[in-house]
Amino acid sequence: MNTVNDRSRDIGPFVPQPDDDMLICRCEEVTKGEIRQAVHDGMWTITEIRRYLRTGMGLCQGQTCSKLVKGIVARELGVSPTELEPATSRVPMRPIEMRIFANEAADEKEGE
Amino acid sequence: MESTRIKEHPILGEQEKGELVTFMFDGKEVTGYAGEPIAAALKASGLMVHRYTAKEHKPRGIFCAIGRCTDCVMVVDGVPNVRTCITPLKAGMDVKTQYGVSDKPFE
Amino acid sequence: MKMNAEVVIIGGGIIGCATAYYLAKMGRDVIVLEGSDHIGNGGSSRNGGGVRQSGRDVRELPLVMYGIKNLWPTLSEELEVDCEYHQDGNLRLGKNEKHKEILTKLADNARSVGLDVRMIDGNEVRAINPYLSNEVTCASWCPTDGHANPLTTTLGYYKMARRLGVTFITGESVSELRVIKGRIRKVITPNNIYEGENVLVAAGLDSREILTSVGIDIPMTNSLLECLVTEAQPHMFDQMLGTAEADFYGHQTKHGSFVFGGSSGLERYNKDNGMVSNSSKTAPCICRGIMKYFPDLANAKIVRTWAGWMDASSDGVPSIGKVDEVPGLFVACAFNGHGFGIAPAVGDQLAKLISTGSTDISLEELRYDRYKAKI
Amino acid sequence: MTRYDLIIVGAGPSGLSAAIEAAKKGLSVIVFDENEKPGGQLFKQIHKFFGSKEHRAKVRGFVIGRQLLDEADEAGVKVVLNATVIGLYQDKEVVVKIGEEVRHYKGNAVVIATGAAENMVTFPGWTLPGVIGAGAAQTMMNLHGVLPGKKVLMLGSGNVGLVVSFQLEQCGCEVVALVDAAPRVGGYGVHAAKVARTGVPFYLSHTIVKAEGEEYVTGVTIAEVDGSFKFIPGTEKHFDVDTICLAVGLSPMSQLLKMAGCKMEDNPKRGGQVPICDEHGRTSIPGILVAGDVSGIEEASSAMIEGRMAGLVAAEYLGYMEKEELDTALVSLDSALDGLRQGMFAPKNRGKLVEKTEEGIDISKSLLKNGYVSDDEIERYPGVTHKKGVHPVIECTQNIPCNPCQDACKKGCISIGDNITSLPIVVDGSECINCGMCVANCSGQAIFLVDEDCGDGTATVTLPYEFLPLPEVGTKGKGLGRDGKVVCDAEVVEVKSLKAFDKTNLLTMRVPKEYAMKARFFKAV
Repeated sequence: MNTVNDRSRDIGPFVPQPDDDMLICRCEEVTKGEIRQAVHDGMWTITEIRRYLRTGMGLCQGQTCSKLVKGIVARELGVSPTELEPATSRVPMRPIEMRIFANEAADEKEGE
Repeated sequence: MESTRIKEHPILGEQEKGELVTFMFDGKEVTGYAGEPIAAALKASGLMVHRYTAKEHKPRGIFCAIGRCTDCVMVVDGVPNVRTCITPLKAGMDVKTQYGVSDKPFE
Repeated sequence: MKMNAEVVIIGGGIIGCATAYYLAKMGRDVIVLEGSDHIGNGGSSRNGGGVRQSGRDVRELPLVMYGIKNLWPTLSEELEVDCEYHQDGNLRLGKNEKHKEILTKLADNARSVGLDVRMIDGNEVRAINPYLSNEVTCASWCPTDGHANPLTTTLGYYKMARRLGVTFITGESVSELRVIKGRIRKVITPNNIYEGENVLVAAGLDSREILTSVGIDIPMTNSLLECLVTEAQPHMFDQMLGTAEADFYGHQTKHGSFVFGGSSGLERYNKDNGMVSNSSKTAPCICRGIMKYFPDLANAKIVRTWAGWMDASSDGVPSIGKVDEVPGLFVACAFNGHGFGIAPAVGDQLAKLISTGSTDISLEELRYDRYKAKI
Repeated sequence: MTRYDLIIVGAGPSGLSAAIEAAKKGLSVIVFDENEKPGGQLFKQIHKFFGSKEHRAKVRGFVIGRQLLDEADEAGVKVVLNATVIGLYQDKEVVVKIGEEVRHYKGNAVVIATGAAENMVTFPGWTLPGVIGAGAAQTMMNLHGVLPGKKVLMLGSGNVGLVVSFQLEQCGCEVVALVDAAPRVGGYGVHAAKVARTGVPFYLSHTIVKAEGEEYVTGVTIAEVDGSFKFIPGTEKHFDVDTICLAVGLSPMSQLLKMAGCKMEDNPKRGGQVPICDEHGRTSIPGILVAGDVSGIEEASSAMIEGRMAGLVAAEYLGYMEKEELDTALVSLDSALDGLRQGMFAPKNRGKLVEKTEEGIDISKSLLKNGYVSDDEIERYPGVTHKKGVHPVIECTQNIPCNPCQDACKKGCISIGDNITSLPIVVDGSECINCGMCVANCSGQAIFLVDEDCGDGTATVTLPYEFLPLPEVGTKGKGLGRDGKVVCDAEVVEVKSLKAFDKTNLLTMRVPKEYAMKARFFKAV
């Protein structure tokens, strides 16, 4: 957390690649090229990429693509993927219907 | 279409199944076992495509089979985005291919 | 790394990014320092996306009306990003006489400064939004209100400002400001000392502590607000929604998901484990609130919840403008949870103020030193 | 608020093991699992486990699952299924979706045992229906009794890819190829060998160019890759398949821990985002513990030990046992875990090329490249000896922590010794009675009983056989070599299916005696 990061550092130009149209985020249908371009637009953290492109913001909440996105962003920035903080984990861990989320059981009740 | 159910398994023997029931898939009558995931019943009847995506209209089907990837979602009893791989089949269910988030094919 | 600029902006939220963008467009040399690791990491990325005039205090209305008239309509083109701006009106919903009173008063105030806000009855409400339940008996209706995507808008300002040469440095948490020879000059972080001819403090709640170092105090406190988002749903409506009682607010996004914020009543007392965590009680409460208004959403699945610290001032109105007693210092904070819709106007006007010393819209009523004792 | 001493998230091998230990010490324990069936991945694992007795070796995964459930039940653990934990909030509050409602629970301690999720890899067409995870294949065939496909290409030669390929064949799928971009087989050699000898070709240093099909997979093209994983033009190969199965590794499913505010790190050696924790599962938040894959990818056997550790640590944390007692218990669990972390596949050897066994014997290059030990390499291993009459031929060529074979032979023909990873040897002067227990008990299916010369120009080879239909005595067919290619004619002369063999049938085939050391699988024609 809180590492000084000068967003003007030169990461080189965006160079198109033959597999830029490869789908990475299956839920939101975001391609590798879009992710790479976003890095060149200044989105240097997984959190910013998510917010900018919706990667990992779909129904599965990044269960499938997060590692793939991390790898692409790291390569584009020329850093190790381990240096990139993954997106924050949030409730709910699985999609939950509004009517069920709203329906809080009384405390005394226990599992069968 | 020949069923892809495993009749007898060399290690697991015969699988215990619920009652054989009928349900609707895109208006056609299909059979499956009550309690098994909807996706298993559909797979056994040869279905591959569960939905078409919102942006690119590409086909999707079972991918993780354990409720994580959400690729197998369909419109079930009018509700979109139902993860068919972990939703138990019930007699008379109305299961439809999902286009984007609806059961209406793209124009 | 660049350490000196004409303007140093503290806070890489939408206010900081927008101001940086408009300053850069005017040819100014700018550094933006963001304390967290991400641009737009406070309220800018955690709000409900309202671009709303109705329901606001009259003191900030001229500014937000200016933005909706002059900036929002072309913002997507300007920022080369889809801000998902919709100007399809705002319904502020009520269910009883008490609500009606609150809403009528707000509408009357708004009309006094020239904003078109009308009271409508339950049937008129359902003519605009047929999904609302019969429990809704009245609403204020402001047809020029709307909503947008706070994430792409904030990051769009960042992207364009960066493209115009603004230096952004994240992970630089400002601990202290220093006045040199009677004028603001130094901006100190645990890692570096930056210098600017002008300094704008737009750091949300943290602004209070930063300003303390030069003897300025803006009475602010925090409150943990929470939001949730559903999976994509078939398109239902385009209005921005709120309620007289603030049970919930939100809209359906272009993506199809519904973004709703709401309250449990425990906001002021919620605690944090460093992750800006949700309380276990709030999201269920928001869901119950929403379902009373939109029974059709009962089966919509929540895919994510989140929380954010709000910077609440004692009178519910932000402090924006020049700090006369410290030449070169400017503030923009205490947006009280509704800073997003007003942000383009704030950025635009602050840039003019910093660059030229004057603004199109008077900021006099939003002065940092307006807070007075009650008697 | 409903409160338990210990809330466990995940009823897999680690979660159940933690629950059992804790409940035995007197803690009130509740386990939540989002699945309909408990046991986590154990219920999809139908092969016999490696290890030693204390690791429940030679017992099939799903049977271990049942055993753990029974033990948990006996110990008074409450296991709640179809219970999705949606959040781990501050103050160890666990919110669970059960049926049509959400319930709030607090734990004096919490064990997170949520396991792992599959990694994925991209290639053109990877989103087509028919491209599935290996876990999905296992779920469909072993839990739901439905074939994932008829003709399958497997990507990934780690243990998951190998084991699932074998399982696919067991339920009647044709595995057309096993492909891996790496230059060497990643999983246990014995797992590879049992797949290779059925005729599945291995393509190492190959990966998928594209999945073909408009609506769903109808084919796949693979090609060879160079040292920097770039395709080599002209090496493309096409297969008609309806299914492409991806087995390219696992990542810890640690989101709940991050949500709770545990300190995390990205540790590639442990498979990704993991909580920073000590060797007994204590995270940075007192009373929040972890066990199993969620804190680092390993195997079910080690997950069970980690679970027991976490259960005991929780017991001590909550005052149900003394520190000294805990320390003593942990010493023996540490050593059990250490036992599993030995050999050439030990975590410390991950990514390293091991060229020689602990005994100093060259590792089979063919095994790493093709999935089988070549005929000229096999003779160098100590389990491969020759003598008159029926005798065991142990084709175990890598140091893995596993020793059921030495207990299986009541006549003492097989020895591994104290070092669990040593290669098994055939004891000089021992007498084989052709009981078949070694063949059935070898989790790697690497032991054969061979009579190299029956006196009539033929030899007999007894091999483990876990497929249907089970050939009857008198069935004529072909003997396949270790490479899965036809080497000779063969006839089934005996089929044994004893209860003690636990579903591993022993099939004895008669082959010309020149093929006694070559024929290792039977295929009816």
